[in-house]
Amino acid sequence: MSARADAGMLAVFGELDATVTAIERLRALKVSDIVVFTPVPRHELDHALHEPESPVRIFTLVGGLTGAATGFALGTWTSLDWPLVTGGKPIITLPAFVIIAFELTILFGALSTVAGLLINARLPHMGLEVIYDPAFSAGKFGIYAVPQPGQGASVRQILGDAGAEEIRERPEEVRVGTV
Amino acid sequence: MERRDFLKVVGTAAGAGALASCSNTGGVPPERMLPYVIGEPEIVPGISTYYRTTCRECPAGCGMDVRTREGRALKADGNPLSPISHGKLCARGQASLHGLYNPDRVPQALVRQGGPKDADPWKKLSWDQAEQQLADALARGRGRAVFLTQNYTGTLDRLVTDWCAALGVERVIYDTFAWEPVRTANRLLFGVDGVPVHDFAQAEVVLNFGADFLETWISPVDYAHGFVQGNAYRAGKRGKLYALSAHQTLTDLNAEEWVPVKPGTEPLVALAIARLVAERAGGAGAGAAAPLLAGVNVDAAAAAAGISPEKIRQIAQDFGNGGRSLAVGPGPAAQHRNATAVAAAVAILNSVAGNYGHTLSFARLEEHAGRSASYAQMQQLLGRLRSGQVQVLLVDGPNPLYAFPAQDDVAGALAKVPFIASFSSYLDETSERAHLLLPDHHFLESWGDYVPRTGVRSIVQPVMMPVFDTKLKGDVLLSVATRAKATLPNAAPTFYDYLRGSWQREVQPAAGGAGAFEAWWEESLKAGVVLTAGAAAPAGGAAAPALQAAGLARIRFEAASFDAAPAGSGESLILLAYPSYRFYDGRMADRAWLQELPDPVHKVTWDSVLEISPVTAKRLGLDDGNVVEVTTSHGKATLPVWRHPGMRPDVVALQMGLGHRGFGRYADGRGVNVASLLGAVAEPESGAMVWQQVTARVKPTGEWARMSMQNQVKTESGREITRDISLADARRLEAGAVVAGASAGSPARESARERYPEHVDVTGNPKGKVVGELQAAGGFAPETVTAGPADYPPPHTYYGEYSEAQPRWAMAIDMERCIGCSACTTACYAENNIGIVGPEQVARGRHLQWIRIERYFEGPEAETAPTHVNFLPMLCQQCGNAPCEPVCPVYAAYHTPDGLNAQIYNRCVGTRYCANNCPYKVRVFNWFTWQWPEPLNWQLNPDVGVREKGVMEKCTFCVQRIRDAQNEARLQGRGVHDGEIVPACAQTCPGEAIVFGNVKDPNSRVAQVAASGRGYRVLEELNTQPAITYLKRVVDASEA
Amino acid sequence: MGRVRWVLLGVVATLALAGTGIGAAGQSPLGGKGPQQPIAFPHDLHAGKSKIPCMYCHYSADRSWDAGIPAVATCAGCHLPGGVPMVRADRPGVKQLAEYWQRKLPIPWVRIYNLPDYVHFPHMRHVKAGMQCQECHGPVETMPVVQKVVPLQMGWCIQCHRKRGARTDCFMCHY
Amino acid sequence: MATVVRSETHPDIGSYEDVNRDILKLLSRPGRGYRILLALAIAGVIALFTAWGLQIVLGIGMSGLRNPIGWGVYITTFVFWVGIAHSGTLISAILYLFRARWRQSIYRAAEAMTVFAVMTAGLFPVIHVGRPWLAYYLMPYPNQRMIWPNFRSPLVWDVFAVGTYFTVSATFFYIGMIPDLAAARDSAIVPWRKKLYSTLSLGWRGTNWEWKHFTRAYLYLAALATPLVLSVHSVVSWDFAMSLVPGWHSTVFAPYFVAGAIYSGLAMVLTLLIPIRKIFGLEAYFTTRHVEQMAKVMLLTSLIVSYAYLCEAFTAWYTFEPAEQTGGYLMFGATGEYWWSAWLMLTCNAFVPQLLWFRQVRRSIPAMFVITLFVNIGMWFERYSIIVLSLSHEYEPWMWNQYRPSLTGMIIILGSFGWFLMWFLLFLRVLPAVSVAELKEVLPPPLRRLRAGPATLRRPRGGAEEVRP
Repeated sequence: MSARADAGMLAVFGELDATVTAIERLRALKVSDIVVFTPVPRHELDHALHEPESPVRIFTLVGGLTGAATGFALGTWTSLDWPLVTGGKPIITLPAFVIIAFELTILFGALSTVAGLLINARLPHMGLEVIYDPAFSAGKFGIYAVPQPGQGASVRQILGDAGAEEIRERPEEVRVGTV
Repeated sequence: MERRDFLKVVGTAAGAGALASCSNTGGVPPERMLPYVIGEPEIVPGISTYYRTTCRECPAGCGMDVRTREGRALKADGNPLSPISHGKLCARGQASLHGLYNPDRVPQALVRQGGPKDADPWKKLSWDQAEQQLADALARGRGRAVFLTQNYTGTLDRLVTDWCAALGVERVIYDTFAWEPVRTANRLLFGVDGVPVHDFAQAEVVLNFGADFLETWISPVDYAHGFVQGNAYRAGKRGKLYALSAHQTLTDLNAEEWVPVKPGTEPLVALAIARLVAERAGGAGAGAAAPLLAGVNVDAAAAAAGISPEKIRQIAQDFGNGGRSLAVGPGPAAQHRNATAVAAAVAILNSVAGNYGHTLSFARLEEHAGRSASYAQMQQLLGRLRSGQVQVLLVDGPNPLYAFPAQDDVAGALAKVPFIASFSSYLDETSERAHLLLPDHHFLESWGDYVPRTGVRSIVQPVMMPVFDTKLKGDVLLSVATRAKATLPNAAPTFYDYLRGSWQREVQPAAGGAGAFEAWWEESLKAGVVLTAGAAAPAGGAAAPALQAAGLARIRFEAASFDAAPAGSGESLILLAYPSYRFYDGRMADRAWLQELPDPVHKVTWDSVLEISPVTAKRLGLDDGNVVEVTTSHGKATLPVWRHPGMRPDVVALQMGLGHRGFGRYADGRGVNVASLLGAVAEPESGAMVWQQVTARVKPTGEWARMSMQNQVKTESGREITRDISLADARRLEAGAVVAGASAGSPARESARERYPEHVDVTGNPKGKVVGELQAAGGFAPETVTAGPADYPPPHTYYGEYSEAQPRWAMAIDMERCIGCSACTTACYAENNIGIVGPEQVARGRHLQWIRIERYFEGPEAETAPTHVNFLPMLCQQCGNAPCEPVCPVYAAYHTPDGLNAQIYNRCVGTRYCANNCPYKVRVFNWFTWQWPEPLNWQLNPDVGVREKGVMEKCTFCVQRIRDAQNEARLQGRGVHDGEIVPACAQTCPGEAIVFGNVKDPNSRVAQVAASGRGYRVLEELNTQPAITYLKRVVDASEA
Repeated sequence: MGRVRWVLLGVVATLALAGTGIGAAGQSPLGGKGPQQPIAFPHDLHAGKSKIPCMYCHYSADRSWDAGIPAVATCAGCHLPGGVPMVRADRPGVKQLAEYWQRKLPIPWVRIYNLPDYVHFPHMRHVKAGMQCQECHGPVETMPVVQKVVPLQMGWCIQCHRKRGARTDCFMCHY
Repeated sequence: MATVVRSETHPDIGSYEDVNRDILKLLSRPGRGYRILLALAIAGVIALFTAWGLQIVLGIGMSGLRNPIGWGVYITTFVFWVGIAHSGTLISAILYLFRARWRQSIYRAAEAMTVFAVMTAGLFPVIHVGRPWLAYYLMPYPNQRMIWPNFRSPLVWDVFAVGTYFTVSATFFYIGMIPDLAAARDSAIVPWRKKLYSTLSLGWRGTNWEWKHFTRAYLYLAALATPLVLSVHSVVSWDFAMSLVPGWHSTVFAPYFVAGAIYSGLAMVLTLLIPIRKIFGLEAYFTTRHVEQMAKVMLLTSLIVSYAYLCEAFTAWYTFEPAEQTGGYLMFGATGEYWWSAWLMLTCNAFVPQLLWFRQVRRSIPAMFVITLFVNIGMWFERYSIIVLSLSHEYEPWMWNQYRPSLTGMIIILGSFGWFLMWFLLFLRVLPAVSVAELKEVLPPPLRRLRAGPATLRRPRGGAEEVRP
């Protein structure tokens, strides 16, 4: 059991607005170490958390540009490496390479988007003991908050008032997939 | 002989290497290399050796060059020194290698031990035993023995004659095509039992009465070569061939004008023409025939022949300008009950036109054509066999059991002979009845000589060790003579020595050969042919022989009669049997190359078809492939029809050569033997077999057979694949003029001209104003392609090895000189290891021809009555902007720096995209891995890979020859000369229609020919920039 | 632990890929000894010690596509002049040779350098271009048993052609 | 009483938990019908590979192809399956970007169909080539031969386009499924399923940052997949349009093919989902409204392809080129030896779908099922007509020929349906066939506010709009 888990508390909510209320109040209390669990992405939660924009788009852009460059480079370089004329066309036939470049733009863009997702969302995250409850994948919302020293009671108060169906102090860390 | 004894070794590259397929499957078990035991200075592994010999596939006797590698014959071509072949060969000559390597050859001496029904009635014999058996049989049958031989001339003929005399054997020479009518007419009219040499090259107008002189008639390669020289357009002139026949053979399809005369009326028509010619010439040359001609009624003749009298007058007008014309005929294709009268009328025609001494002369005879017994004499022989007068029959060549009608009962006659020995190397129908088989060497394994015509001695020499345990017939005869203790004049231990002796005694002095015999002999072997006195045509023409009245009186100049059709339902139509370009009289039917070769006219492979006029077919409700039952008084056959636009509605035609029973896997059971439909009728005067004798009853069966043929269309369907030009335009072009609408002839363009005169110009292209309007409206304008063959590849492709300094290999094909004979196709098969796919696959369109002859009937009613036929050799056009190249995903198709459209087999994955995108459809695909049964695979060219299944292939312009020449030139530190590289198709073309070379060199022949005003490139509107320039056919040769 | 597994998997996959690539880019196994020949012909003694030029036996290398293998008569010319065993007649190989020669049989040599049917290799052009035999066949004069020293794969040909500025047109060799 | 808020699109679904229960129950033990179907599919796969093996050993001539018809039923079927593959990405990516609210319940199955259809399509070029053991020559990779593929060839474009399409659509399919796999993981009982879903869900917990990156990544993937889906069939159409073959080299081909692909893809989705809906009792998830929406898109695409048919005929006639006129279906198709193929195409693709103008037809599930079957058949014959007709009658009359598919070819084609069906059936039982997470997105979220308020029934327009507490 980690020290962090020691200090935190996990609240389970049945309703969205209750969760949002709890987050906003926790933020007002300057509890910054909050993890929210949700079965469905809801903008209400994002707004409440005031999260910065995801950097995945940078990955997409860089991947796509790399792909385009790779496509043109591949066509051009291989044509020059062993020049073979076909159909009286020039050695470097850019219109044809546009298609290769386009496909590689998409391919590299997509793959680097996935890489961006995995890196930013810290996935895969398997076999580690974490705070989790299977109910979060079914229909429940959850907030795991780590209060700063001395805030424990207030946090508990906020969660309870907001409408938490259950509040677990020092929840047990589990391996997802085993419960 | 000795020096080839050590060739029993397998070359390093030719052996296993050539048999491996395209994919390298690894080297287990290890490949072995067998060295020579004793090296041969003239044989270097990897380098070809050439031997000169004489083709013996038909009696014509063309000189031949055979290429060998590591002791194996690979390719046959014409000997350029031979006046018979001019360095050219027909398809049959090309296919002689398939005779040499035929898998169904008799592998050794065999004796019959069981009845004909036994699974394998043959027992192997050693040659010693076999010769002894023959000697014993001859001793028993002395005085009652007959040696039935083919038509030999030269030293072997001498030996056989002497041998027969010494052993008390009667000799009968027989050839199915014995030209009896021509010989008889010449004998009666001029006292010469022979056939003169015809000089087609000198003839401006030729009248053909059923002689297929481009196919089988007398000396087809020489005649085809000469015909093209005389007939094709050059220097503002063009010859003219009139075909007077009921059915157009390949020869007649080459005619400027086909005159559909009723079968049997040729004597009347020929005499009518002769009368008019004689009248014009004021009676000169008519001589003894003058009274006869005076009695000829032109209108009656025209009416009898079913043609207009004007036509006869027109022909007479054209014919006979002081020995510059020629009338020929008949051949087996017009051998009816009065064929001698045709020949006599033709002779009179030549006589009144003053052609003797100019375009033909008895000073030079076709030696081979004047020797055979007639069919009637053969019938007598059969009668003697039947009556048991013959104890021993030796057969070498003739196959009467196949060639004779059932009425002759050849089988019954043969059954009466106690001992039959055959020298045939193939188990044909007659040999199969033999008791003893003494397989002779193939001529490519033999020593010998041949006298095709006066003054020409052509050498037959072995080009390789025998493939099987066969023995040279001459050696067998000498050995048997020794065993029989018979003494022969000039006897020698082997036939080789006998031959040399004969040449030393006779030929060297006759040829004026100086010096020691050995040196002269070596020289002669290198030349392959020796000319003795009388070989050349006499300068200034020979004296014209006079017509003999006595002979003339014996000939009845009447129309021939035909047997009536048997009673029954169906149409009665006269059955015309005619010789096959591919199979001759049937002796070549066991050659896979020839079976796979589309017939030059009907294009069907591997099978017989009944040719029928489209008019008659329509009446009977028949389409190509519909099966009919043909019944004559003598037999019945069921076969599909093919609608031939070039025949009269009252006839059907059936080609000879197929319908064998036995004779190897490639011939057995394919098609219909025309003899089975005929009766045993000999022409009274000449004794010739009457091929055109019966009227058949033709009845549709309602069935349809998928014929093994490439295509079903007969016309171009509105495309501009072939193009014509009028003589007047051709002349104007030659003078440098720009001829508007010179590319006319396309129905599409013509139709566009008629329908939209305000929008298109005379050429059928949109007018400039229309183009401007199109462009103003944002449309594309048709881009005029101005680049010629030499202007490619374009400079924007120059990079790396691609540079301006590279040649562009190109071809020019003169359609005026293409007679459609398809020898090029077989030559290509031989050179490029093209797979033989068989009838079922051909029927599906899976043939692998790299070069094909497209035959399009032309004219407003092309489907029923064409005005002429265009033959177009279609092969890879090696396009500068090849559509096949950029679509290949793996660069298997690409353009080489020297302008070739390359196909790299080992890179080919087999997407077939290239073939889809080829507008010329010259790419062919290996749908399966094709087989060459041992020893046919010995023929495979080691310089060319063998393609496995899944690989696209096509014409390479014989790149192996290009590379060979380049290597050779490089080793000698020079460039490649113009004319040094000759692709296989160009090499064998009897019309010399194909010219090859570097088109970028303005001095090369190909560049000069391609620059002709008649030049055009097929489908050039697609901007493919083909490297092949076709020269338009010149039509309408009448003075414009 | 999970991450370690993923990393390991990645490393293994990369290695496998690289291995395949190197295998494909490299050559088929050449190592080991050459095959056993019907007569253990020592190239090192003939070409090395006795300094017989290569083209004395492989006589057509400068004029033919094939380098040529010597006729049995060539061997016999030295070892059995006039049919009499003379040079090194006591060696087992020469005795074998004498047997082949007397029975007029070719010696079934095992082929070591073999190109597929679709490759057309002109020996003469390479010899004329001044290449040494050893550049492709290795130091044969030091080999008691000849073995293949080059992969004979296309890339190997091409790298040399490129280095020397020789033609790399596919249709030069493949047709 | 609390307010019961229902989704407009899925009025019969209750809570988030209902979704999990309904969808994940599909993963329980299969019934007898399923097993028979799977056995049939596997039999098809066995037949496919047996026939293919025979064809490899004996030669591609087994396919019935011949000179000059180098492409036949295999390429037809390739294009057919690539076309089928289009609807999945269309529904999941394009409709996602357009925020079409009716996609959620069908997009997973459509995506799966895409992936499996591409897997099926991908077999065919390899089946089709003469030497499939050398098909790797088309891949650009450094090799000892130092030679590369020809990037000018539309077939290499195909390799890139189809390869990219497969990779991207499979990725899209999988990434979108991660939250659902986590849900499946959490409710799984069978050990192998538990293990499988644990592995595949990558330890997804549904935390706020996971969702944040996930939604952005999903959006970008959708944004990339949208041009991709349009490009793939364009590139496939260029296999034909880039050539010189009369009847093929047409500029209309790219939009024509894309429209046709969407058309056939939607038809196939309906053909598959209508029975599934019935068998698995998913009427609440896959409603008549869905069918009607898809029918409208089908009608649109049907009109587009009909227009393309007219264009083809018109341009062929207008060129006044005999090759063009005979090359298309105009002469040899409508009246010639392939008339049946051409008329089948026109009937199924242009005439029958005109019924979709009627609302009653669009909303009739049985009628729609029959119409989609027509469209599936018609679209196969469209490709057959384009490919075979044109190749049979090109510029050179001498090399005209007729093509008849062989038994081997037909077995391989039917086997490919088995191959596709096998994967699809396995998918239905192993992976969540309807998106759990996205369905929850269209449901109104559970709100404390409403629960405490007066008992009224409200139907908000969809569930996607934000609810301020």
